Amino acid sequence: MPPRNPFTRSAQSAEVKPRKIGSSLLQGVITVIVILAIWQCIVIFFKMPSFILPSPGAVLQKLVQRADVLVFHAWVTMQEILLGLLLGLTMGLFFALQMLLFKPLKRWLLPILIASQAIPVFAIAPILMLWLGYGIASKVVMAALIIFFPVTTCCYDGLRSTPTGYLDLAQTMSASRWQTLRHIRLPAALPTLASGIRVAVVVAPIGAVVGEWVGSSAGLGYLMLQANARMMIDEMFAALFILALFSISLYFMTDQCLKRAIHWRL
Amino acid sequence: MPPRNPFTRSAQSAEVKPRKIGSSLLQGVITVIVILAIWQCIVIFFKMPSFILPSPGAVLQKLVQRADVLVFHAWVTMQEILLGLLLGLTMGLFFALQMLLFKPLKRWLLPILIASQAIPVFAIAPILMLWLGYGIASKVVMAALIIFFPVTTCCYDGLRSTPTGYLDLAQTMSASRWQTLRHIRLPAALPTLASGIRVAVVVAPIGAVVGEWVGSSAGLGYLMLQANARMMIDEMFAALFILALFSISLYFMTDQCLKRAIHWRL
Amino acid sequence: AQNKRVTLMLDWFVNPNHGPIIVALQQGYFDEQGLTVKIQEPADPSLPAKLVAANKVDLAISYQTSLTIDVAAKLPLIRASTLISTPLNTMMVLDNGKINTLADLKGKKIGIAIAGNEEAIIGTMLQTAGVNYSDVEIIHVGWALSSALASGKVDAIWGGFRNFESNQLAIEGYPSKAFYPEEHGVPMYDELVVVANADHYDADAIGKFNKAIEKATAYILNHPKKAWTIFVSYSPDTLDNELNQRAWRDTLTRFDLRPAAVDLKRYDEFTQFLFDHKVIPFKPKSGDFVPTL
Amino acid sequence: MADSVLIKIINGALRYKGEGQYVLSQVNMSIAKHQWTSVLGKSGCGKTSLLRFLAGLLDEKVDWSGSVETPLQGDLSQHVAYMAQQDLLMPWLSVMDNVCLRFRLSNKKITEPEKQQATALIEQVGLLDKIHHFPEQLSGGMRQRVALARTLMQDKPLVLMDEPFSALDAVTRYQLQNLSVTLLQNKTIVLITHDPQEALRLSSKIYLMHGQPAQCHSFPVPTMDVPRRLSGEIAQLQQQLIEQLGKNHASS
Amino acid sequence: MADSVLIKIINGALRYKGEGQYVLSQVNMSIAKHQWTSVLGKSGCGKTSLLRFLAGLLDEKVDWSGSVETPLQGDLSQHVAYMAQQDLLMPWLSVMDNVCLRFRLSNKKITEPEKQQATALIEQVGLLDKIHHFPEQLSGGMRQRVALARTLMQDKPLVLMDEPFSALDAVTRYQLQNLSVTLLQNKTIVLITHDPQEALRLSSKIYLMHGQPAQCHSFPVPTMDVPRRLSGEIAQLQQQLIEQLGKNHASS
Ligand SMILES: Nc1ncnc2c1ncn2[C@@H]1O[C@H](COP(=O)(O)OP(=O)(O)OP(=O)(O)O)[C@@H](O)[C@H]1O
Ligand SMILES: Nc1ncnc2c1ncn2[C@@H]1O[C@H](COP(=O)(O)OP(=O)(O)OP(=O)(O)O)[C@@H](O)[C@H]1O
Ligand SMILES: [Mg+2]
Ligand SMILES: [Mg+2]
Repeated sequence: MPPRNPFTRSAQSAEVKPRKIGSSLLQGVITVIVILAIWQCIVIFFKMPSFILPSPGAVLQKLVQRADVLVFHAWVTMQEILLGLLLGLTMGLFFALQMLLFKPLKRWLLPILIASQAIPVFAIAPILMLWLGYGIASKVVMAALIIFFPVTTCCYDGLRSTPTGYLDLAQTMSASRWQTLRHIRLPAALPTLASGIRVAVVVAPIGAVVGEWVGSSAGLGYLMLQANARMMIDEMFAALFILALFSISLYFMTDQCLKRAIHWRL
Repeated sequence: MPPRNPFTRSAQSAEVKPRKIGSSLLQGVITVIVILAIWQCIVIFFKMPSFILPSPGAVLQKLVQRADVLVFHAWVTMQEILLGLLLGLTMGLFFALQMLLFKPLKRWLLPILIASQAIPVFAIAPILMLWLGYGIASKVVMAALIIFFPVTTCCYDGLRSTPTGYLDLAQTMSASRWQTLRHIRLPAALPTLASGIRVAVVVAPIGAVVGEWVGSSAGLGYLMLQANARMMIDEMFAALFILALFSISLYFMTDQCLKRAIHWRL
Repeated sequence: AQNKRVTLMLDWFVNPNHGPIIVALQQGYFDEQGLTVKIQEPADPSLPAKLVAANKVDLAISYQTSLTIDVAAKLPLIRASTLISTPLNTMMVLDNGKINTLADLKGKKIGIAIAGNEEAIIGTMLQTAGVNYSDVEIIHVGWALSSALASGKVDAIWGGFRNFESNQLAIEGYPSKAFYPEEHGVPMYDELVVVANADHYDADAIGKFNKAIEKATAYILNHPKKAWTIFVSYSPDTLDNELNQRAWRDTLTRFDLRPAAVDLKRYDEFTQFLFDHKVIPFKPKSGDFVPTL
Repeated sequence: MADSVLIKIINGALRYKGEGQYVLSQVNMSIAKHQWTSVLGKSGCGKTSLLRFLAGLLDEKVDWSGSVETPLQGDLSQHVAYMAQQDLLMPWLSVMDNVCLRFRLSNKKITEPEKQQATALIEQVGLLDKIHHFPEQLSGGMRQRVALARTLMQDKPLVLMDEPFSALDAVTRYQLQNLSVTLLQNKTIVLITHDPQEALRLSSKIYLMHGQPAQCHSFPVPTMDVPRRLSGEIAQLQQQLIEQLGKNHASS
Repeated sequence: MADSVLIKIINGALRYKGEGQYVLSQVNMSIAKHQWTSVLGKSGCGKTSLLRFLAGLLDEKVDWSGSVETPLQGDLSQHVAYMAQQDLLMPWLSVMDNVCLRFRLSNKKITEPEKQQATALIEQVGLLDKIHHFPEQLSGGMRQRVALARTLMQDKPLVLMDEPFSALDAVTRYQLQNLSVTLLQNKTIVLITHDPQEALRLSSKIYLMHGQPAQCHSFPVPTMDVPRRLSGEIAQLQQQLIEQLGKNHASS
């Protein structure tokens, strides 16, 4: 028979089998090129002066030329990002569980979490610095701080919208709260939680960079400030470019894992 | 019979009937007090010098004393936030639909969206200035930019994980893509989408503030920077306080609406 | 006749350093010259120069150090006038007997807000005390210069203004000591200059602008008290506080009496200095970016 | 004759992608126009798969060989109304809206007579008092009845029903069978059921599926018009049918 | 006697919160220990509600009046194994893991003999070849069988089954009924079914629910031990039962 509505099909197959690593690598390459192309277009059509938006060419050149420096700073930031992710995800999960398990606690906890999101870092920079110093801690915390709210929200919403039937079943099997959580709610929440994680890995890098502005002696954020101060805009964009690469590759790696992990549908 | 596992119960009732406005107002008040209390404790126990973290008392005083100024700037920022939310949510929904409807497009679009998230605003501040100028536009765009990724992600993940049975049904009713989207996928995605919206309303204010750093002559962000530059830290925290209030009240208002709107479970 | 419209972007929010401009504005000196000056305040000091170079604003306040770096980076900028003709940056330490000479900074932490010239200037200053740049730990503390010092997280800060941070610390109860770059091997430079676009600048307008602030500067020196009230009247609720009052007092003596005056040699020396310390890849000729209008 | 056959399946074989063994092989069926055709078979033998395939829901999930002939124009699945084994009620729609889902999904605006038709249908399945309730407030059988009503609201020439009465008590079931027969006149129905009596009451043709992979054989039925009343003959046939099913079961 | 009654419901009345009318009223039941008790009734009359209530799943969803007496210690729901009308299989667990869900949910580590028991059970419900498949790869009947196996894995004194065989063909149903009877010896079973024959085969006591709000009356059954083979007597009883159901249906 002739193929039918391709819509549902594609949507299904998306879930059914995760894409091959190879193709996703290819995709990565393609997209980098696309981004560069768009960038170039902007430079050309908007007649951007190079000290505001340098051309990709110039930036790539810097990328090669200053590879050693960039790699060093990138490595520093990378560590901050990964640790930040670790901390942020655990925090997010933890808070979500807290709010779920101790309902009253939610009323008190939630607003504080929210407030923590609404505060621009520069305002509390001195405090952060006072408590966390200029080491890696402040960046990790910033990265964690910036991601843990999306994680908490998605995780919490996922956990509390478990199909009631499953919960009933668990109840008749006289499962403890913890067991129900671990074996019913958590798996059932994974798809929603996944969204949270996807967002997290993308915004974590910016958290780290912001942390580096608060205070640092290395890292891509530091490098950017330096380059900017010295009007080496192309170098700044080289750093920016790496940062974007981090986010993108982190996203697609996570995406692959999540797709593999979540093979079912509710 | 004696009550059973309170866990599933509380979780259920949460969905079943949304809390009364009154109680949630009360809650709001309580939590504000809580925050102030914690704040005071920090000040006392960490012996914070007032130029790093002023006492709530001092801030509240400023709050009253400079009410007129604060209200003015708050009003400006409020507009930016709301417009930003509007723009960001529509953008998020729009991109999610794009990626869903035109699968190939996703490969190209997504990485660009991600990159847009990974770029610290200060780096592209001049560009924004060139394009958006000094007016409200830049702030609205910033707010939108910062929220639309969580929205896109949650929306997209929600839309593509519709229970296959529903899609099959739609298909046998030979529904068009659009109809399936509108009447099956969208409602089914609402719970996940809700998470995205919750995150959005909370982070939108900071987006507006960040936008105000790019360049502005009014708004809470402007006020903060100025106060900070003049070492009027208590005034800065007064602005901060209002900003946090925005986020919190926005969150709870949205939460109420969403709870009302989403009365079912998949 | 129809007034010329001029947009001027400050380097930061209005503060005593901008005294002459504000006074000129309040006193209508610009009007007298047939100028309508529109003031904008950025949140990021590196933004204004770029916008001038992009011909988005007519004039911007920048620093000679930055200007030199920018010009060396091929930004089409010129110095239009000088606002404050001595350095304001200082190396600041707490006045608690711990650090009495630059030599004491060996192995200590120095907090900075990155401006791109730290290595050159701090390095030079330390050299005069026989300390190597590599012997100190440089930390970017961004938004928290003075609180970093006050809270003891760093032993010294570079980049604080002698007329501002010092007072700020004093008010908070942290008396500080300052080491001045010009006294420790760093050539003299203009702290605050006004820059214009090299390709599109309007010499006539700049001339009028300079005239206006020259008059304002004179007025300030003649009537410090009155000038203060005029300055504050620009925005009473934000400007009228003790910090600004103190800063005003310390800034009076530093306003350039001849904003239009050009001293090419002075500029060349500083350019040489930056070049020697590899802050800039080549030496732009001061004649090119410090035109005599 | 050829004209009176709506669907002819020849040597159909079906295997789920990734699965080793075929679910169906050498399935030959001819589904007569405007008639009820019943399919019986052991649980898990492939009835639903066959139906889902006809409804065009398995295209990229299975490997299919064999041919499906039909006089219907274009894509078969466009002419199908499918009632799945699980009542797929939208939890966010009331009973009424679920029954009228078809109108939401095709851009058509719902007209007054159609509204009345829907209400009447809901009444006939005995849920008038639940018309504004939501699915989670309904009992299992009620949900199934709503699904039935929803299917009856679609008018497509070919109606595929997968155990539509399984969750109903004998009496309700009996009533709804009659209702379906009346409402589905001059439509072609393929009915999956586990209830021999049901098959014998309603269908003018019965296929038994058995074996692994499953084939299907037709089971002779008298040529009275449906719904048949339970006569001695029917009772006898029922006995045979059950025995036949038993044999198949043992054999596979 | 009193001792041989496991649950005694006296004047039970049940109403869903927010709903106007009662679903059950004046329900009196006594469920005999180690026996099968069947509940039949029109679709939507309140069977599932009653069962869910006994399983303690409705506590904060319904208003209940009346008393439930039981010799069992503490909370009744702790002694219950409940098989719902919908097979609630976890989509992320394989058949094996679904059957062994109980062990995941109680901190107990699963022992080797228990593993073997599970495997045996899966074989007995005829799904050995699907043991590592996931629910979405199973047919409706298969899913129900997995749910049955899962229920049989729990050993609780009281087993509540809501139409456990509804999606199965006659033969498979017959086999699984026998299986259940053997495996559930000296357990107390409450069985909801729409199949009079099933009720008569298995249960030592039958309740018919009817009316709105529903009451229930017991239907006399012979005192042979289950599973009964279909004799003339049973056939006769079945006829009576069907008629009775028909009457109730008409009356309500
Ligand atoms: N969650 C609920 N909220 C409100 N009413 C409900 C709810 N669940 C069931 N009801 C109502 O209670 C009545 C009995 O439902 P129940 O599921 O017990 O019927 P049943 O006897 O199991 O029917 P069936 O044989 O079709 O499963 C029905 O009228 C139904 O509408
Ligand atoms: N999505 C799937 N992927 C793999 N195998 C499947 C899938 N769906 C069904 N099967 C297999 O196909 C066979 C037939 O399934 P089907 O649902 O057609 O049986 P059925 O005749 O409908 O059984 P029942 O009467 O129990 O509903 C079963 O062995 C089942 O395991
Ligand atoms: Mg089936
Ligand atoms: Mg029921």
